[in-house]
Amino acid sequence: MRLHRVLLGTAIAAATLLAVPLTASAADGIYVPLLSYRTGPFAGSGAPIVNGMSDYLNMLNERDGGIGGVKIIVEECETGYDTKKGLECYEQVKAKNPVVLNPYSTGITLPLIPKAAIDKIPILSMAYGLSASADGTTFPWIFNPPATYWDGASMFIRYAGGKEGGLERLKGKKIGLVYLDAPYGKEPIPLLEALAKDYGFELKLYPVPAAEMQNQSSQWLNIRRDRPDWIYLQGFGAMNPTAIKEAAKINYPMDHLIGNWWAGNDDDARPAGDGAKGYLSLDFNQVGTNYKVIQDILKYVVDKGKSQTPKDRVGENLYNRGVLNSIIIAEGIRNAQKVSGKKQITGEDMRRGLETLNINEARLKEIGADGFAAPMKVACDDHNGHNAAYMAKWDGTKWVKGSDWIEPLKSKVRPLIESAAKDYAGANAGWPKRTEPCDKSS
Amino acid sequence: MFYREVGQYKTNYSADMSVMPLLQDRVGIGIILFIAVVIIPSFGNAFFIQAIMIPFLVFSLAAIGLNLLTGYTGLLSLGTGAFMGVGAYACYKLTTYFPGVNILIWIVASGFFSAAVGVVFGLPSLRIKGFYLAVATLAAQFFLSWCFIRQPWFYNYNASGAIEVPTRTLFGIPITGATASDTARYYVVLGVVVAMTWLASNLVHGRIGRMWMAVRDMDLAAELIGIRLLRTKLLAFAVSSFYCGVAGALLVFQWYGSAEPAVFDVNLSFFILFMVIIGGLGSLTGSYLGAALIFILPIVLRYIPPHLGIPIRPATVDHIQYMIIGALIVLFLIVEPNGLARLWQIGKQKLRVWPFPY
Amino acid sequence: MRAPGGPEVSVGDVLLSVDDVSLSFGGVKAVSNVSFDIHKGEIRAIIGPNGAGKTSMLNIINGFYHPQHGHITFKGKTRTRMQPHEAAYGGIARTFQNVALFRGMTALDNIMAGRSLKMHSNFFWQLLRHGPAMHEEVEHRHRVEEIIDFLKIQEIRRVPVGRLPYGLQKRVELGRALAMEPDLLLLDEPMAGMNLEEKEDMSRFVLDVNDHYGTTIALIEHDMGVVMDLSDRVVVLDHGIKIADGTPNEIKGNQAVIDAYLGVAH
Amino acid sequence: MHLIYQIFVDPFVQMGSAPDLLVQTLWEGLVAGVLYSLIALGFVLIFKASGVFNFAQGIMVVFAALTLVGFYEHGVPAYLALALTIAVMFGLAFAVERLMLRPLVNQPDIILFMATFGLTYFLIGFGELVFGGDPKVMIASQLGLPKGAVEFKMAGGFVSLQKIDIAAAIIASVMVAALAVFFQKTRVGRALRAVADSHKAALSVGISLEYIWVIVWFAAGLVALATGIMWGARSEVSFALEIIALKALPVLILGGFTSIPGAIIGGVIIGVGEKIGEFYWGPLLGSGIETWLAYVIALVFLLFRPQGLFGERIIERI
Repeated sequence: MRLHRVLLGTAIAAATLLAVPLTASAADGIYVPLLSYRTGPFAGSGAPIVNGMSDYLNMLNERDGGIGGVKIIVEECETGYDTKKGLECYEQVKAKNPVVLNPYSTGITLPLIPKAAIDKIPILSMAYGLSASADGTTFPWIFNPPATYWDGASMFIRYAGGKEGGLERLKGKKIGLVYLDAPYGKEPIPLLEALAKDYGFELKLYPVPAAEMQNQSSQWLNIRRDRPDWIYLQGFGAMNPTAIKEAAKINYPMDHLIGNWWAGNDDDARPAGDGAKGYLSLDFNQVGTNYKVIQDILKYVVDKGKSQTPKDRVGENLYNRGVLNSIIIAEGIRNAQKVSGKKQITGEDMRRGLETLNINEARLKEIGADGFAAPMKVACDDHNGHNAAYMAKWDGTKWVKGSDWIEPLKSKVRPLIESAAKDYAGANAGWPKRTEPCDKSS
Repeated sequence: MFYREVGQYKTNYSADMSVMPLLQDRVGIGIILFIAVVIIPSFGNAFFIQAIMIPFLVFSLAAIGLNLLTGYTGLLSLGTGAFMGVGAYACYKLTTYFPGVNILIWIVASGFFSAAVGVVFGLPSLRIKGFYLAVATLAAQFFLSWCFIRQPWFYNYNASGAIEVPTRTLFGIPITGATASDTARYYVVLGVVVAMTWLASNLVHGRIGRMWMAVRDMDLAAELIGIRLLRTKLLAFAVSSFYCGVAGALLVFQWYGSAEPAVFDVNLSFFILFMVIIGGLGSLTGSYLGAALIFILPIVLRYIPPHLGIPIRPATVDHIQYMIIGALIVLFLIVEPNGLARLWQIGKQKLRVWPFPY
Repeated sequence: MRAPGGPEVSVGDVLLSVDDVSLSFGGVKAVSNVSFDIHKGEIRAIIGPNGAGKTSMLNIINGFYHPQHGHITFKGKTRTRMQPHEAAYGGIARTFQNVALFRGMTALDNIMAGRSLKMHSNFFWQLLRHGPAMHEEVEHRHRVEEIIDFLKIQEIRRVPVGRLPYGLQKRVELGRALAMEPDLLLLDEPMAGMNLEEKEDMSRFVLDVNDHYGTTIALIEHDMGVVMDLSDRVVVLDHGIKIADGTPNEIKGNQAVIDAYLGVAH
Repeated sequence: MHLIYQIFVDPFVQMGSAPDLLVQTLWEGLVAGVLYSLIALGFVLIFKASGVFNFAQGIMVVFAALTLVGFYEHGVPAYLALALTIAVMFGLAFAVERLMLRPLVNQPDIILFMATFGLTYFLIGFGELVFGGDPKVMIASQLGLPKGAVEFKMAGGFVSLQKIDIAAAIIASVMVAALAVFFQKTRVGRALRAVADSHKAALSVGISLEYIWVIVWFAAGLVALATGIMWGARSEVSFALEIIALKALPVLILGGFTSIPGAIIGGVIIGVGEKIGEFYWGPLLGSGIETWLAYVIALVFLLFRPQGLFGERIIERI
């Protein structure tokens, strides 16, 4: 009978697998899959993000009955931040012709970049993934607004320069980069190296191996030895709180420790508590609930119990970032409907919609996100926009605005992007030339 | 009833010593191959081929590799992931240096590099045994992953720090890179895996296989009948790593299409080890069964609730799935410590005597 | 591989001689200053009470232990440190006190494994299992089947030895040793734990091996009856010291031996 | 020539020039080492008594810490939460013995090893299901563990010892001492040693294996809890902590799978060794070497002493 059990199991397995395509027939509506990571070592940042994303889209369904009268079909696929599962999710959702995909992991984004053009599914990696993919002429299907990691690093330099009294004052200063030793963490290095040459500061690198995320004493001993004047933290998950605690341990001045926008989770600063007071993190979305869009989410979704977000965590930094991500999706869809004249749009239309994306002050007001984020504009050749961000400051219990909007050093970033894009296309023999025509921005 | 060797007399030793003496087995393999070569590509959808069959075959190959080392030679290794990594990175370096040469050649050639690395890290196996050796192989795992991350030479100094797969063709048909069709990738993987499985089964049925098993069962006695321990163990490491290396190359070039170093971390090693142990130590069939159970079962579990229309969050499914897998592993070990392969044997036995209980 | 071949030894000459060999573990002396020799074609018994150092003696002869002092001369070649597999190539085979078979393998494979050192087809033919490799397999299978017939274990060919009864395991182990076509066969208590019938079978096998294959045999055995019947010459060890050496009849009458067995004088 | 200088001279010059950093590095290494030893201790306890290579030790650390914080977050006062967690760990030990070890008794080691993988998976799923995957803040201060640091000037620089680390060191030593007493003096402890030597023998003199196994798994659970609290306090309580457990493996090779003092001393050697190596020699190799340095140290060591620092000698006879 053991045999029978095995046979039965195999039968069920086979049946289920062959049944998978059946679900592929998405009902009438715009299918927006969300790759989530509510599990695994990075769940801490994954959960709020995907909560924000789904809540906003559901809010649109509840409030306006979708976009342009078409319901949005929101479906999560759990990746656990594991590339293997991510690819499986991709294959699964691909069958249901999604209009856009948010991989939410650099590891998953990289393999999807070449696939996007083939499968005609735009990839929206909001301020993560491959910086070079901001070059629309090489990567027509990849979008990473509002800013690339390189913009982020340049904003950090700009901010530091400002505090020192002018970028030229950075000459001879030591600037440290504490980063997760993985492609994600390494992203800012090329730009910082370039800027180090231009402004004559010394760049010190402190890689933190993934396995040592919570065991960083050696890196911070090095920092204590080198005494860098400023530190940029390109960390993730459990690495950030550890780094902040270690910084506090060696009495590093918190207002000189600046995290990129993925080092701005409430869970990152909270464990260090008062020790983290004054810690700064780049940010391109505002924190808190006193924005109409967040209020609507509370009103139509959370209070109606149609969300899995605990009410007290609505308005947290990464939650709001999720919301912003969905705003971009929604605006993209709206644009797509405009340029294509169709209600039920395809991935192809969505690509055009995103390429003509232009969320200006007025538009932000309309969607109730007045001052919630900086205006952003994406163009055919520029899939990022290199938009402004600001410094969020940890006051010991929550994030507060720590600076005005900071524009990136676009003149420095852009050339690097283009050359990097060229390298990428060169390295990947047979990289397709852009054939997609450009719509003019709306 | 169905599975009778009665009347199948062997009149000479070579026939008697063939890998599959029984007609039924040969027919069975024939059917399986037919399904794999004809049915699946023509009826399986993209998801089935790209997300299930290709990974399944890749993992099976890796599992066979580890099984040759752990199952046949009795050397427990936790470095599989790294050895697969060596294969992948070797293949990447080779094809970027010599884009002209056919990628298939490089995929196979990459195996030799991981074999060499495997031999180096296999050297301690003469003095170290059991779990001590297992932990020692972790040194390989962590050192190699460190190389992939910290030494830019491995990923050609590119900005992303990951390796990307260029498009390469076979007879003008792209078989790697994004433009390669699922079917094309599938056939390449299938071809390589089937061929290497055949070679492996030849190996384990012959003198070398006997020497490996002798070392596994009682290394001292093996030495006293004239088997050189170090040589035999190193050969096992080399062949095993070769298989893992090719599997790694296939993983990146035929499945992922791009990989960051984290892909080859220690978890991959554990993953493959599960397959080998659950599938059955010292059985090639077991390697396939193990890969199927460990890799495909979670996917199935994931899709069952939506099909039954159970409103349950993906994350929760994921959690429960972990619990089920964990529980199943323990259960399997309790029910049949010798793995699925043994269950398979029992199954065949039952078929032999069917319809009678015994 | 360097197999210590040496000049061919003809019947009656000294095949192996042990000269003044001592071995000790830490403080414990297992063997001290023992010398004896084994003539080609004879059956040589090594006896003595428990802990007399008999098994250690065999372990020294086939290179598993290395004596601190003294040396071994085999086929006219003298060596102090020899690796077990060198011994095997030299033509020394061995069975063990507590059976040392490859439990996971079938009887057939166990005996085939015994022929590993006689098979030389290269790795790549092995991969293909064709040409030389297959030819070799078949040829050696013939030899192995002869041994299987000789030991009358046809019906258990394909049974994993782990499942066999003790008596049969001993027989398979003998088969594995014979498969090596040794010049010198070391048998460590081949009849231990056997009933009378099995003992008689085993004794017959030992004798047959001796005159059928002309193999020189050194055996350790406790059953005096068996020893006296089988062996041409007997060497007696006690507490690692050689106390007697001679034909069975001489040994029978030897006072020292009797004392040792009766435990007099200590 | 320059390289030789960098390898053999420069690091020592640095040590001399900034003794405060040297002391700090040694201290950090010591603390890390102590925590490695704690995890290794968990392994050793179980391996000694049941021959099981318990891969689940790492997840037990996470699980224990999560349970503790979880209770607290549900309004249970800290110390009560601690007590409850201890109870849970006992329950776990009991369940493991009943559902996993007993049915698998007399199976080969690798099978039991594999079973602990199953346990790991189960605990990951269960833990995330119950407590959620998001990281939590360890309730160190609520448990009366000290905060802040003691700093003292030294050779122009300063050395700062985190009070929590000091506490960790003290607690670890206390636990080890307690275990030592437990093993040497109590009846159960002696029984345990007997089991370690030979299961059959133990059975024959009427020692119940089940009972012993529950005890050791419970002990390992307590060790895991301590580790979880300490490490959780250093960063946060999240599933990423599980990775740290792998650090205990080289410690095991170094110390031997069956030796408690081995685990402690091995841990300290590894901890200090890797920190010093990373800090002074890491930059030469492009840093990050501490991920494997420990293993290489252990491996090289192993080639000369296959049974580890204090492990029993393996005598092969035939």
